Amino acid sequence: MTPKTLTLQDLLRTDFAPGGGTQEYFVNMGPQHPATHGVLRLLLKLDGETLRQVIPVLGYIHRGIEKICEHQTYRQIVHLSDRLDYLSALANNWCVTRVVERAAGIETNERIETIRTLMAELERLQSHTLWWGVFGMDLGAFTPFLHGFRDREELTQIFEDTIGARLTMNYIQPGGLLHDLHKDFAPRVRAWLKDFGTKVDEYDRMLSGNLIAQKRLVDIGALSGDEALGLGATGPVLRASGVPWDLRRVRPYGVYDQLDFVVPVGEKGDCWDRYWVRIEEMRQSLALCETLIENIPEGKTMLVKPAAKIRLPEGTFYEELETPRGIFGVHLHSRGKDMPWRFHFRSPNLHNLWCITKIAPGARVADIVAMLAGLDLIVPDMDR
Amino acid sequence: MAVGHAEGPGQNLLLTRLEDVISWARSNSLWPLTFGTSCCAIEMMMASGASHHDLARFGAEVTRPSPRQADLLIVAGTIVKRMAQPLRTLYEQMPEPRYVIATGACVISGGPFIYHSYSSLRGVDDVIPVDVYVPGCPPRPEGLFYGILTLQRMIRERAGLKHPEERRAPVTAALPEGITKQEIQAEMLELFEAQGRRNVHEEYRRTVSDPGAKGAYPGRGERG
Amino acid sequence: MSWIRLQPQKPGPRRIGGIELQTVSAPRPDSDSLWKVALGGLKGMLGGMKLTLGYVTHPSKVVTQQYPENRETLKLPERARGRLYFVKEENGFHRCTACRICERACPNESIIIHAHKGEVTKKPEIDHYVWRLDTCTFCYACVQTCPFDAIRFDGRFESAVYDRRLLVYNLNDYAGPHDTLARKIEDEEQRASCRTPVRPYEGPVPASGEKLHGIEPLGPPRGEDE
Amino acid sequence: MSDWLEDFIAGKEGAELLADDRPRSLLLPLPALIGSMQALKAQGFDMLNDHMAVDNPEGEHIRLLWLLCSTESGELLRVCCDLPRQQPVAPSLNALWPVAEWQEREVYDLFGVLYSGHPDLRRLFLEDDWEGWPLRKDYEDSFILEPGKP
Repeated sequence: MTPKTLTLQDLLRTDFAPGGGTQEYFVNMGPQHPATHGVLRLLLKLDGETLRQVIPVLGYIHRGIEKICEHQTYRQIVHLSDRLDYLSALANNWCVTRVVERAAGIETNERIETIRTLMAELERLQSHTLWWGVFGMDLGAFTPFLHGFRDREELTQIFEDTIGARLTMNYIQPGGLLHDLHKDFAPRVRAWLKDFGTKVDEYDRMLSGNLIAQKRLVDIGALSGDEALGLGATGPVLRASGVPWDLRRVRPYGVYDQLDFVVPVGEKGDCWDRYWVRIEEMRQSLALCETLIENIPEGKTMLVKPAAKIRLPEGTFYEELETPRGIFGVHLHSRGKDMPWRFHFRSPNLHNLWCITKIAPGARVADIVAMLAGLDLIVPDMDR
Repeated sequence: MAVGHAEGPGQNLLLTRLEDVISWARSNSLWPLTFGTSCCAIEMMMASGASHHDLARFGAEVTRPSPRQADLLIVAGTIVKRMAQPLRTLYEQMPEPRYVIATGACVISGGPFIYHSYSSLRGVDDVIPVDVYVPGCPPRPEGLFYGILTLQRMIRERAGLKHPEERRAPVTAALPEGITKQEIQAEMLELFEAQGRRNVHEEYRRTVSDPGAKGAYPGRGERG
Repeated sequence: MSWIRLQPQKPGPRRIGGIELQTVSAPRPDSDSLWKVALGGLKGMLGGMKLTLGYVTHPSKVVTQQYPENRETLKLPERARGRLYFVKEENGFHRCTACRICERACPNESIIIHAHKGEVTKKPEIDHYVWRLDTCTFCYACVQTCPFDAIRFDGRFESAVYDRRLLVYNLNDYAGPHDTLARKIEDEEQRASCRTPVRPYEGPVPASGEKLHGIEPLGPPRGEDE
Repeated sequence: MSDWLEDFIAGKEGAELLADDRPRSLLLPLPALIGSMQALKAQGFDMLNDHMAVDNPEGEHIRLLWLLCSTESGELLRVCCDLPRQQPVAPSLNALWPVAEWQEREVYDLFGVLYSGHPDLRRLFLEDDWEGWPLRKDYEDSFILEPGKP
């Protein structure tokens, strides 16, 4: 009697996957993985090389900031917001400041608002240069990392001149700014902006024009506008999907209503669009900064005594603004004390993250790195 | 400072010299693990990868994503309860001899999250032994370099070939500015006396001669 | 040459959120034939390499700073937040009135003030101004709120140590009245005697012997040579 | 701003406009929640911007807040709903806005609010075996360090 022969397909069908088909298995990505930029853990359900499902597991850096905020005065909360999305620390500061100022009825002057806008735009450039460098590194090109970080470092030093800190600024505070601008600030920023104009073109030559990079980005991880809205995505991720939702234009704050810029949008919402939207945003921010730096009015930079206690009336307040990664919002529930009853952050990264559950299934496992890099996630902001 | 275990019994000149060479080589080829959880990780990246600071000048630019290939763990960013277990696993996967630098207030003591937080660890030395503490929030890249230079000094002066696991914590080697070793030692003796221990000096000497004695060193966590 | 500098497409107004705003759309990189793909890939790679290698011939563009070697010349911004210090007058007196405003402003109790009522001056005088570098977040609130300009930050950043318990500092070098208070004491001898010297480092049990949160008292160093 | 909102709540029992000015807030009774949310989505509120909860131990209730945003009109609207503190159960809005799935998991994680019809109600940030709901005001944990108490 001849022995029964089997093929590999039979084996897979019979022994491992009783329902037929190939076997699905789970692979852990993170919490310590160089491409997750921190401690994000993704459970990937794979069928061979194909992704079937992505389950994000959060909480590896959940520090309970919202609980700590309930025990801090409004001025102290500003410094905690630095530690959420540390690459847009100034925008976070500004949002907390805005909600407190709005609730307390503090009026600011034109100089303060202009400097805040300028700083936020510079930080957008700083954040995008870092993203660009890391994006290149995630795709396997190390040179962008060096270039992006080089340009970022110069901007960091400019910030350090004025603010005194490199990353966690605590600069925009209720009632004004921590310091006035340093005397070298304007000339240094002008020189940097002039220099950076050529650098963005360099970026384009180096990575955007690179066919290998294009091949890894185009048509990978497409997300339609309706899906992005339903998933709560904001910022460049939403705009890349074709929805030009930019709070700087839709609901202007600071001095954005006096500025003119266009909103870059994508069409398909794939990784390429997300990449290009950010590159184009750099160019727009560059032009904004060039306008702003020439038009800083005179005035005081701190209107409230720093040691003065801020008490807010009872009520729930909300403010939101556009950080480099999307809409950062602050809910403040006050009971009339000098500390909030409940403080809640609407973090853009937490909402952008869920796009990965939509765009990843069906793609190859190697593409998930490009998708993650395109979403530009900051994990401590998600976990809070 | 005395070098290695040169004055210990049973050690000859050749071995001592070899130890020196190996320690020197070790200290100049630290391979850090790419491990960062939050803000300090950005400054660590600025220090290690970016061109302005460039960690490569210390032979430590080969950041490795795998703990099996790394011997320096720079803990950059808050560690919460949930991350403590993976961190310990990472540490245990690293080959000996391994070194740990704790950067930033969160890692050293909990920093901004020390009070009222239900999940942040208050000091990573509850989980893994730490060799060098670099304060800052986050420390500037030069500050991290100083930490790495401090670690290199520790490796050159302390880690022995015969006792790779016994990495004695030289409390009094890197001192804050304006403070002498004698001041610290006097402080310790005073503390011992204040605790009402008998034979203070003898106890002090015993703990020095027998570093492994249980309860001799009221430090946090184990060393090794 | 569309792959070198991708121009935005279809500029035009779009309506969203009740307003009209100007938008531009992303270009789609296209690559049809295999030859074009191969040539484009090569060109893209060479372009990148040319840029990178350009730094070899332009060493002035190299930005690396030689940190440990340039310690003497390294100039930090004057507003850099590295280490907190007590401002001292010319006569050696500090300015701290022990008003505790900085202690209250500190978000995580990194500043602990121990004060007593002076025998001569009958006003609060500082015993120990404890600053915990291990928890300090450098938010600048203490310096910002200090009404007397008694504390400031400087740029000293070389603070790495082997033991976290060494990161607790006493900022004052004497216990006693601040400058303005001391000037009111007319007797020269009395003024000198009201200053009790304080060691710059008194361990993590700095003033009253109480333990600080999360920090064990300093024991003998393990394995330290005598 | 049109007063469509007043027309909107006119037919609903127990619904009221809260005095908060920015953004406008609408307090709905629990039974009317799902229907109103469906109507609001049809009204053009296509973004569920955020979802959070506020604990109110004196009033023995937990207030849920949804922040809706319309990309058509640019309008923000806050919808509130009070739940009993002992048995907080709310309907899941997952079918209307997919992002609600994760926002609700966060509120469940930190406040212990249960959502009926939720496909995957797990803790979001904390471990599955964590006890208690940390952002409730009466949460007690021996791990938490209070300043001034060594």
